[in-house]
Parts: sequence; C-alpha cells; structure tokens
Amino acid sequence: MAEFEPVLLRRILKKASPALDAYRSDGGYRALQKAVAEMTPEQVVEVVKASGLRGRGGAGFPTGLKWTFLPKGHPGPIYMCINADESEPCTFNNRILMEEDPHQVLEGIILSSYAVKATVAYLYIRYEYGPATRAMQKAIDEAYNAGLLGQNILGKPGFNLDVFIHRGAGAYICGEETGLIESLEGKRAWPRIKPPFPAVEGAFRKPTIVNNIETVACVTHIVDRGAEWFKSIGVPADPKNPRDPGSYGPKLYCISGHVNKPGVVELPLGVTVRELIDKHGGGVWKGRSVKAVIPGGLSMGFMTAEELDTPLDFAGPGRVGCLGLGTAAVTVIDDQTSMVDVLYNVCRFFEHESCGQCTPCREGTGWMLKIVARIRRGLGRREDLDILEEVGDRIGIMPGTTICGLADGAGWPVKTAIRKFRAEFESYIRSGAKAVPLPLAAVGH
Amino acid sequence: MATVYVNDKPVEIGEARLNAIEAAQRAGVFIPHYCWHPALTVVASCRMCLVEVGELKDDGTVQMQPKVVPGCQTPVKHNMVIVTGEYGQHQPNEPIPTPLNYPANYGTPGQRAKKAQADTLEGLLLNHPLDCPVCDKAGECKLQDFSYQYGRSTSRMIDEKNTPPNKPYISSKITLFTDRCIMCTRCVRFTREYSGQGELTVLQRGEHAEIDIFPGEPLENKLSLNVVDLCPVGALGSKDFLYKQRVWYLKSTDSVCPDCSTGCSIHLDTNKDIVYRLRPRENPRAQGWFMCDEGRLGYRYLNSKERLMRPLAGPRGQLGPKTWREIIPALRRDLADRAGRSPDQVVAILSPWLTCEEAFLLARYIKGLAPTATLALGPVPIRGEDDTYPKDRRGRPMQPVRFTIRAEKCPNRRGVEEVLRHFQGEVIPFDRVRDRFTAGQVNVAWVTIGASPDRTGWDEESARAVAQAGLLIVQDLFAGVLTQAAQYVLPSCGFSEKEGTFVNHAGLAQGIRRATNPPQEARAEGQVYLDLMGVTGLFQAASVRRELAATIPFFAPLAAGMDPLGIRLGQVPEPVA
Amino acid sequence: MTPFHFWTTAITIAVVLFVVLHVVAYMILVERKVSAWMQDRLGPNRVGPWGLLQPIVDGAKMFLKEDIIPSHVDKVFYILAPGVAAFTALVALAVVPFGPTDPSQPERYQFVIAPNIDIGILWTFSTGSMAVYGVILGGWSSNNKYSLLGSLRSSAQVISYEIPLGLSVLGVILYAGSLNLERIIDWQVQHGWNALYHPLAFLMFVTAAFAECNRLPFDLPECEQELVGGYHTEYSSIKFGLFFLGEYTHMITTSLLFAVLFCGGWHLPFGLTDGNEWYHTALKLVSILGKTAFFLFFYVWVRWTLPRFRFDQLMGIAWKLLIPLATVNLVVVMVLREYEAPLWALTAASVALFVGATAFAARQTTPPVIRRTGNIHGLPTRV
Amino acid sequence: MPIAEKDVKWVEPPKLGLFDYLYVPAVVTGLMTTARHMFQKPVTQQYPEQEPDLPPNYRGVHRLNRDEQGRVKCVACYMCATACPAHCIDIVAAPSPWPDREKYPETFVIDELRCIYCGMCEEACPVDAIELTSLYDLTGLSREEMIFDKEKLLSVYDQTKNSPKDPVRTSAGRLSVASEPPRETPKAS
Repeated sequence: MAEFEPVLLRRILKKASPALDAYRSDGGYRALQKAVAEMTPEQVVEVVKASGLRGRGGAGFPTGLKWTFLPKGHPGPIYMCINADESEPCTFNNRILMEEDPHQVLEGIILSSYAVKATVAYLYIRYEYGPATRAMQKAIDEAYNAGLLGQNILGKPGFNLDVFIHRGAGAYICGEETGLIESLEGKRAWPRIKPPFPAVEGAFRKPTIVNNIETVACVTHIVDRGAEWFKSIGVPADPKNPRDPGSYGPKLYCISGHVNKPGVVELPLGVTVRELIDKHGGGVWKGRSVKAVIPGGLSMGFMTAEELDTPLDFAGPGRVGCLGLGTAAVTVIDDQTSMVDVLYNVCRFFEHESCGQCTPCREGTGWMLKIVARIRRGLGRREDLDILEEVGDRIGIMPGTTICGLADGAGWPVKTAIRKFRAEFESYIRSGAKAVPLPLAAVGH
Repeated sequence: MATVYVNDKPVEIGEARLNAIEAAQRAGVFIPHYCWHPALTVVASCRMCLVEVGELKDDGTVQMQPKVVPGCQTPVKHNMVIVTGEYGQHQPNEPIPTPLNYPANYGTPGQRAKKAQADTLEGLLLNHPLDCPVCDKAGECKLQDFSYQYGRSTSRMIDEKNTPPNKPYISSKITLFTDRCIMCTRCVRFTREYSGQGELTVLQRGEHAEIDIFPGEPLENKLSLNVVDLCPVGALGSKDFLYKQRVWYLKSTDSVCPDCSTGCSIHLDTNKDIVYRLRPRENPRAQGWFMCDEGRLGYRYLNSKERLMRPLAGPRGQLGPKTWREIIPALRRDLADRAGRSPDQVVAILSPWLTCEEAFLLARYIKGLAPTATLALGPVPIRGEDDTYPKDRRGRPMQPVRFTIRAEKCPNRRGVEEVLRHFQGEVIPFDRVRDRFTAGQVNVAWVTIGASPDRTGWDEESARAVAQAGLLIVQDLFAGVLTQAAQYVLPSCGFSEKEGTFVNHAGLAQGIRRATNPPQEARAEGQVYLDLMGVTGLFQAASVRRELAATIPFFAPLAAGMDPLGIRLGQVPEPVA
Repeated sequence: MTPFHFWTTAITIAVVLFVVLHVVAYMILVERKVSAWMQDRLGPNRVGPWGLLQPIVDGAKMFLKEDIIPSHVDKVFYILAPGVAAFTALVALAVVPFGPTDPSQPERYQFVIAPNIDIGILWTFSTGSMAVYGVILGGWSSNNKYSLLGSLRSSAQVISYEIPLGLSVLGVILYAGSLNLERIIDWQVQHGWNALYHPLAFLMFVTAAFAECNRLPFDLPECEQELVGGYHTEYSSIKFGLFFLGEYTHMITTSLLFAVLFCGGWHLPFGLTDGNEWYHTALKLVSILGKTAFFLFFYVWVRWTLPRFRFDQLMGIAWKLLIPLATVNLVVVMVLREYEAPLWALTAASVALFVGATAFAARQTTPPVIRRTGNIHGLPTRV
Repeated sequence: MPIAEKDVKWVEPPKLGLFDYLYVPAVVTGLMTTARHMFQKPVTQQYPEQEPDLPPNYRGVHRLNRDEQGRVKCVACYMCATACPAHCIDIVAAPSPWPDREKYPETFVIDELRCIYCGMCEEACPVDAIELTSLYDLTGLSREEMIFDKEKLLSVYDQTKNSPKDPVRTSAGRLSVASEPPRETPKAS
C-alpha cells in the first residue's frame, strides 16, 4: 500500500495558520463554493451517500442515509447539531481538528447544513475545550465577516445559516445525540426515548441532524474531491456480509496509554492495532509488552495481545468481541498493569457518568463498581465474576433494557475484561491481595 | 379494526391509540410498570414493562424483534404480537388460546421479558432499603408487589447500600425518604406537567440521583399531595398520614369528595370508624386521576370530638339532651301544631351539603306539612374563583386546563336545586328569605347545614336573622349560633357516615357510601326524615333514589341504579310554571 | 326382742353420728390423699401437718360460703333435696352393726343402734334406695336441664341396680336363715365367711353397690364432662355439702355391709376373736372397722383404676349380665341348700357358674370387625 | 394432603380368650398398677418454696428489648399487632426522636389478660424487639394493673436481661437479620 497522504490533518501537519486567509489560500472553501454554485442540496446528499461515509462519533451510522431520514419538504426550521462533546476517554481527535484547523470544520458544517437545508447549526462543545471553543468562535466570526455565514451565503438566495457554539456543562451522556439535544434545550441531559428519532423530532421538537466534528470535516473533502476518491481509501464492504456497508475514508486514530509516542495519526480505515502501536505509537513504553488494548474508547471493551492484528475498521473490533470501532482511540495497557485496577477505573467512570434514567444502567453500573471495588480490596468472591459478566450482558440497548447506548458501553469493557482476563481476576481473588489505594479511591462514594 | 395478539390472545382495539400496556390490559394481562402513568408523559425509564413484540405476517408466521422493548413506549398497531413475561399463564376460567406460529429460533416465548423484569427488579432493590416494617407504603407498595410476583427472593448484592438522607423539608405536607426512591420520576413529571410549577427535580447522576426541590422553593402547590399517591414506593409520604395506620388495617370505601363542586371520586380509607385518609379514585367522568390537597385534608372534622353527639331539645337557651325516641314524636307534634296554624310561615333551608335523597325527603315532608311552605336553598359557600391547573412558574394558569378546584365549596348545590325546582318551580336562594326572618314572618324554620365547619356558607348576620324564627330546628354537625338559638338540635352525619347522591357542577351524579358509623347518637338526615314521616325501617339510599328518579325527570337516569363512575344527568328541564 | 334402753340408744346414736360425720370429713381427705398418691402427687398438705386439718377448714368453708339459691329453682324441693339425701343415707346406718354383737346374748352391749332387728337388711335396702329420692328432687327442682338429665340417669341406674343387689344377697340370707345382720354375722362365725362360699354373689354385690353409690366407674349421674356436674350443679355451700355427706355416708354403710354380709363382720379367723374379754371386744371392734376402712379405701382404689362406663354399657351390665346371673346363682344356691350339699360345693358351683357364664358370653359375642362399605372422607375402602 | 392407602394403618381388635373374658384378672392387674403408683415418688413441685423447672421455650410475660443505647428497640411496625390472634397489642407510632430511626412507638400497650401467650408477636417482630420471657408469676389486683404499657414492658426487660433463662436473643441495636448481607468470607479455594 502506498504511503497515505493525510487529508484531514494535511494543513495541521504543515503547521499552517488556522486563520481564514491561510485556509483559503490552501484551497479552503473551494468545496463550499463548488457546492453552492453547482450542486443542489440533494446532490450533496447523494455525493455523501455515494461516498459511503460513516459517522465518526462511535456508532458508525452512514451519514448520507441519516440525512435522508429528514421529512421531505419540511417547512419549519431544520437544525444541525455538531457533536463536539468529545467525552469518550482517550479520545481527542476532534479537539485537534477544532483547535488547529477550525475552518476545515466550519466548512464541513456549512456544507452539511446546505445539504440538509438547516438554517441553524449548533456546535456543542464540551466545557473543557476552552482553546477549541475560542478557535471555533474566531473562525465563525471570520466567516460571518466574509459572508460565509448569515443571510444569502455566497450570494445564494435563501441559503441562510447561523452557527452558534453551545458549551456543554460536562457530562459523558451529552455526547449521546438525544442527550445532547436535551442539554442543548437547557434541560437535564437525559437521553430521549426513540422513536421519534431526532431526524423527525429533535431539538426544540424540530427535525434535527446530529453529526460529529470529524464526520463533517470529511464532508468537505468528499464534496471537494468526489465520492470515488473517498471510496478508494479504506476497506471495501465484505461481499459475504450484505449488512456491512464498508469502511471508507481516512480516520483520525488517537494513540494513548503505555506507548512511547502518544498522539493523533491519520490513516486509512483498516489499519491494524499492531501497526498503530509499533509504527505510529513508537512501541510500548519502557520496553514492556502489550497486555490489553482498548480499541476505540473505553466503552468498546478490551482486546488481548493475541488480537493485535485486528484491523481497525468498522467491522474489525466486533470480530474479536469488542463493541465496535468507536472513536478509534487506541489505549495500550502494558503487562505490568493490573486488570483489576483498570476495570475499577472503567467502572468508576461509567458509574459516575450514567445519567440515572433507566434502572438497569443506573443500578447496574453502580453495582458493578461496588463489586469491582470490593474485589480490589481483596474481598472478592468467585461468583462476583459471574455477576459482573451477567450484569454486563443484560444492560444496554442491545438486550433492549435501556434507552441509550451508554449502558452497552459500560457493560462491554466489564464483560470483555472478565471473559478475556478471567484467570487474572481469579488469581487476584484467590490471593486475597489488597490493592494499593488509588488517590481517588472513594469507593462507592 | 386493528387486532393485537397479547400472549396469543387476539384483542380488538378498534381505532384506539394504545400502548402495549393498555392493549394488554384489554386482554386481561397485566404488565407491571412504575414510571408509566396514563396522565403523565412517557419516559420509559423504569424498564419494568419490558415485553417482547413482533408482527404477525400475512402468511401466518410471526416475526419477533430480537430485543425486549418497554411496553409503555410501544404503540400498538394492527397484527402486532405482544409477549409478556406472564406468557403461558391463564385465568382459570379462560379458554387457552392457540399458540401463534413463533419462529423456531425464538426460544420459549416470554422468557426474555421475564428475565428482563426480574433483572430490573433486582436492580431496583439493590439500593432500596429493606425497611418495609417502618415504611407506610408497605402493603400497597408496587415494589413489594412486583418483587413478590416477578422478582427473585434473595439479593445477590452484599455491598453497602446507598443511603441518601431523608428530606422532610421538601414540603410542609410531604416528606421524602430519599433512600426508598426508585427514580421513576412520576412526581417530577407531575409537578411539571400537571400542577405545572415544576417544584421537584432530579439532582445528581446515576445511582446517586435524588429527587429534590430547588433551594428555598418547597413543593407547596394545591395538588402537591398527589405525588404521594403517584409514588409507587414509600419514598414520598404524606405528613398528615405518616405513621398513623398500617394500610392493611384500612377499609377502603368508594365515595365523593364534598369539598368543592368538582366532586372528585375518592377512596375513603377508614378503620374503626375513624377516617384516616382520602385518596383520589380514577374517574374519567369526574376529575380524572387526582384530587386537590384541600379536599384530601378536609376530612378531619369528621373525627372531631367537638361534634354534636346527641339530639337536644327544650325551650330556647335551655336545651337538654333527649333520646330520639322522645324527640321525634315531640317534634312531629310541634311541627303539625304550628304548621297547621300558620302554614305560610314555614320555611325550610336546604343545605347544598344534603344529598339529593335527603333534600327530596325533607322537601316532601315539609310540603306535606304545609303545602304553602317555602323551601330555600341554603347559603352556597363561594370562595375566590375557580383555580385551574397547570400553572406556570409564576403561578399563572395555563391552557389547556387539566384540573380545576372550584370556587363553590359544596358538593351538591346542583342536586338540591333540582329537587327544589321540582317542588316549587323555582329555586329560592337564601338571600330572598332572609328578610322574612328579620321581619318576624317565619313561624317555623327547619335549617339543615351538615357542612364541613369551614365551608358552611353561613355568616353570623344570617344566622342571627334566622334565629328569630318562632320554632327553629337545626340539623348540623357542630354547635354554633343557630344551634344555640334552636329549640331542636338534631346531630347529623358527615359524608363518610351516610349514603346518597351528589350532583357535581357539571351534572354528574355520583354515589357516596357509608364508611364509618356516626358518633354516638348522631343520625343521618335521611333517617330523621323517614322517622318523622312515620316510615318504619332504615334509610336506604338506593330505594329513595329509585323514588327520586321516578318523581323528578332530572334524576330519571338514576332509575337503573348508580354507576361506580357516576351518571351524567341530562339537560335541566324548564321550570314548571 | 332386745330391751330398749333410751340413754344407751341415744348415746350410741350420738357417738355414731359424731363418728360418721367425722369419718365422712376425713374420708374426703383420705380420698384426696390416696387419689394424689395414685397419681404420683402429694395431695392436700397445706392445712396442718400432712393436711390433717383440711377437713375442718373444708367443713368451715362449706358452712361459711355464700348460700346461693338460684331464682329459677323450685325452692321447697330445692332446699329439701339435700336434706333427704343425707337423711336417708344416715337412717340406713341404724341397723348396721359396727362392732361385736351377739344375738344370743341380748343383755350384753350390742354395737348397733337398733339391735336385733329381724328385718335389718330389708331396712338398709329400702332406706338406701330412698337416696334416689334426694337425687331426683335435687335435679328436678334445680330447673336446669343438665341437673334433670343427671338425676334421671341416676334414678334409672339406682333402680336397675337394686335388683342384682337384692338378688345377690338372697343366697346369704338363705343360709343364715335371717334378715337380721347380727345373725348373719353369727352364722359366719360358726361356718366361715360368706365371701368364701358365695364369691360370685360377693362380686355382684360389690359391683351393684358401687353403682348404688354413684361411684366410679358408675358415676354417670354426675359425670362432669357430659353434665356439668349432674344433679347438684345448682347447689352450693352446705346444701352441696349435704349431698356430699349423703354420698359418703352411703359408702360407709355399704362398706359396713360388705364386711358384715360377706367378710364375717367383726370375726377374725384363727380364733382371735373367740372370747368375751374386753380386749376381745376391742379386737372385734377394730376388726369390723378395719374391714370397713379397707372397703372404703377400695372405693377410692377402684376409682383410679377403672374408667367410667357408657350409659348403655351401664344398663347393659345390670339387665343383661347381673340380673340373669344373680337369678341363676340364686337358683343354684337354693338347690344346693335344699339338698344340703357341703359348703365347699357352694364355692365350686359359684366359680363354675361364673366361668360357665363367661364362656357362654364369650361365645355369644363375636369380636367387632371393622367394615367400611362407603368411602368416608376419602378414606380407602376396605375390601 | 389426601391420605393414601399406604398411610392408613388398620388395627384389628385383639382376639380375646376365656381368661380375658373373665375380666376379673384384668381388673386385678389394673388395681395392682394403681397400687404400685401409690408408693412411687410424687412428681409435684412445691411451688412457692420450690421454683418451678420451666422448659427453655416457656412463654411468659412479654418484654420490650432495649438497644445498646438503652432506647426501645421497637420500630412501631405493627407486625406484632397484626400477627396477634387475640388483638391484645395496641401501638401508637410516631416519628422517632432519634436520627438513626424513622419511627418509634409512642405508646405500646399489651393487655396481658387478653394475651394467649402464643408467641406470634415474637415471631413476627422484624427487629427482635418483643420477646416472651420466662416470667410466669404474673398477678395483679385489677385489670388496669395487667395492662402493660411501654415503661412496664421495658422494665420487664431490665428485670430479665441478665437472667440466664432469658437471653436477649439477638445482638442489641442491630436492625433485622433481613437487612443484613449474608455473612460470607472470601473463599480461599
């Protein structure tokens, strides 16, 4: 495979200026001009649909398809929500995009809004992203001044768009699309029951499209370079599996954990975990070896060292028992780390972030934390592992017991950890070892 | 016509827009639920009503969805198949329906739903304290019931439970046992959607989520106590009822709240002749699901030790206790004597707190004594204006109105008026006869009050005017200006102690039933009238109601008996000329 | 005819009455004590040493308790009944010797109130059966159905058992040739105790006497479980005490009769009582009183040994067993007497008759076999 | 449960011989038995002088247990009053003055005359607050005296708590067993 030329990080790697002028001189807003001048919104949707772009936020839903769910000929306002509430642990690709190349993102937002005929776009940025917010705000201001936002954009009559930044108050659940919408409306971020889906009834009870930052950034390049170019990158659909739409396009991989060189790299979809660690992450630190890998954010579960050759596309992690690609944030855990401690941290995160709406998730995450904390204190029992596995299995939208997917994300790391590292847990329980208290070991609060 | 299959049993739902819980209910299958309430929005968060759904295809096969879905959030449509955790259980007398053609890989129908429900209950009980012995809800607690029916017998959790502190400050009328809360958020939704002011909210996240108020803004609206009924567990407790009785001692009687002319259907919970609490009874024809706090807490006078307990008689100011056996003939003699001498000067004042039957009997008795006697409607207590809900944050009423507390604070003005209209062609309000009292033109006055002491409608001036009547007979619950001036004081019964019919503001006739025995010698008004007429036997509301229906056309729909939800009475007939 | 000495008689009556009343009082104590011992208990032990003063306080209590006359009773007979019961029982004692008597020496002191009465037995029987009069009066006048039922049972029982009682004693009279109790003792002194020659008659006499006294196992008139106490349910205080007195006097009388009629009266074997010295007289007195005491004890003893009969069983024993047997026994005795058979033949005939009658009865009675034809309460049918 | 054929034991009346039919020997045997008992040692206990020997499960006067802080342990749940077949328990509940409990009995009255000492209250109690002691000599001169109020029932506890016959059957102060997790130690298998 030929050396891949970065697309999304193209300007960032060159350390180009985030200003509008610099972006324009690098060919920015060319796609927007092209679309506004030559294409109808429907054609943009068709192009995106043809490109096979799948949402980069975690679930991997085909973006073009999502856009077609909007009610046809809807009179009222249609809203565009851009999900920049990047709260999956170990994930930071959106931050890079917003901080370093805000106009690339903004162009994607304007293009997407054009495609879905949205007149208002909300950019929901998590509160912790101060520099990103400022960078985006600056870009938006520049765009308004340049006539790229506001009324009759680029002289096209009726193409109006206002972009507002909404800073979230900080909750993992705000990254869930209906939770985000609720939060945007000023309510408690409790995910809504579906149906109705946001595309039918979303923010302020109007049709709403929720897209990830990286997704809309991809849209810019798809419109610019065409669907065929996009399809040439990545892994084609598995012909044996009619339900696999394929994994196309470049992807920003976040590498973190026990590696020598953590960071974001842009690679075509389908790169293996081993390649990411060894080639792009500089190998495991301190000369140690890999014990486990989280392939795409905490909620995707764990991979063992034997599964490192799994390709990271939308279908790959699922084949080894993980939930999916997620945000493609690879976290490496070295062989000196106790899985009990890792799981304890995982459980603490999800116990803290469960919104508390659905009983199975609210009580399940709390129970799992209590059990893991007890195991860590050396008071575990063998049957606790069975309970953990069972609880991990029974919560989430997959068995149908919760409204949103947070519970799946909470259950997956627990059950993959127990299934794949059961021997370690059992020997820990047998030894009756007492864990070294972590600084924040406020067990069960 | 749409057909839904619940546990193989076909149910015709017609054009109704139902969810799976309601559709199953029509099939006689109960789907347990906590967060869902017909009056509130659906949140589908308790995850107790999980069912398996599918679709019956035209070729007779069934396609089932792979996951369980919450029944409250699943609207049913034609050919929908619903399988609940109770699949395979049938009523003893019911024919067993033919099983549908489930797919081969589906497994045992109902197993997944059953397990999901058991898992949910296990989750709910993880942090729920096992303090049923001290919990007032024990005995009518949905968590108890469902755990017994659908849950496991033991807990697998050995870790410490979360014990958030109690919050007695959330309202002057309500206390919150935070640790018992199962986060169904019914109370929160009620305050937001029904009463409107949204005093309650959820704090914290995950398993530490708690119900609370906003600082310094307690839950004090006039519908607040409904959250206690809504709470499926013992988290929200009425301070009025707290620790008074265990619910299994209580005897529940269907009745009607008399405190305003809305006429909310209620359950009257009593034990050993003491009324302990009033609960709203679901009645779409009357008020819906709820009732106001004023009515709910307005029962206390019934248990009062200050009530009139025995009949009194004697010259003015020298009343002495008498037995009914003595007083009835004396009264009859006195009345016949005076009414015979001056039949025009007989006035009976019928309280709007009388039941229709009592008003009918009294009117007939007085008219029988003196056909030219005047029958007047007693003072009607009106306080302020109709109070509608929901209200917004600032307390302003909002549309659409979902609940109204009426300004007219009596239960049966409408019914008494119809009786009066029948007997003398028009309704003479009290104000029109007051002058006759002050002018000394009344020889005999029969005054009925029988109202809650804070809503009799009588002011002191009117009472003093009426006190000038030559012979004053007063039927009331409590002593007052009128009873002091009377020659005959007949202790009457509160609404929990008698039976009869109330007609609310909209013409809905509802039956009240006897739940407690009157204190000591107090005797229901209807019984006194029968005794005076010389009719032997006990007062039976049903038979008087039949007579009433046969005599007065307005009440004709009552001839067939009383419906538990009440009977809407027709148009008001033209006054007889 | 024995000369009548007023003072002697009066003093004797006084002494006898005094003794009998005290014996009755202490008999109650003895009964309670013996009952207790037989049931592994202690018995009364609170009043005086070993409870010896118990009868005195009991008596005092009887007198001092409130005397209730229920409003619904027939007052005259109600008050009369206990008096009649006690009186008839005491009158029977008049002819019963309680010490050495010798009809051949009428000038000597005779230990009997009315010595030399030729109709002695007849007197005791007739006065004794008068006791039922008191019972009936008490039960009837109480105006209480349980009392009445108790008294009716009692009368039926007493009347039934009069017959075997009389029949069984006829043989003895035949041999003694007199109804005079002293002469019957005299006959036994010369020939040996009647119990040896008339064992069957003795057995029947004892059985019938138990029934006559309303003692267990024949105490049906007052059986507590069925009749709340029988004919004296409504009685209290001293009236109740008089019924008690009558009953216990009856026991004393019958015990004396056992001794006199069948156990040789004051006679002791081996010539112990052959003589007229003062110590002989004393020994004779001790002998007859000792025998009486034994039979009194026997009453208590039987009470705790045999369970009560059913009423139909009670009547069955009298009419189906005792009366025929006594009749046959009398015939046999008459035949043997007529042919002047030796006395041992009487014993042999008596035993043979008993065994023969038993064998006859055993053959007549097929043992009950449980047969169930219907399916009762789901129990399996026995095929 | 229906009675099965195998559960029924058929007893034939014994066959009587001539000797048995005589009855007299049987009566004599009976008399001997009775006579023998006359000489056996009495089993009577001389009560006021001699304390009776009570079985360990004897059910006497009730007591209300105290927790380790000396407060009444009862939480006024009415379980005893509900279970009581004689309706002799009368409780008036009130919010407790102590922070660690929600409810306590303002008054707690047992009519000892009405009580049938069945022990159901003790069984029903979820917090082991009511127990039946071995006190048997319960007397009084009036009915009022036999109606025990809370103070009196607590004083019965004070009186009996140190008696070896009436151990406090659960550790004081703790709530019910039901609210405690099963006692398990981590298995070192």
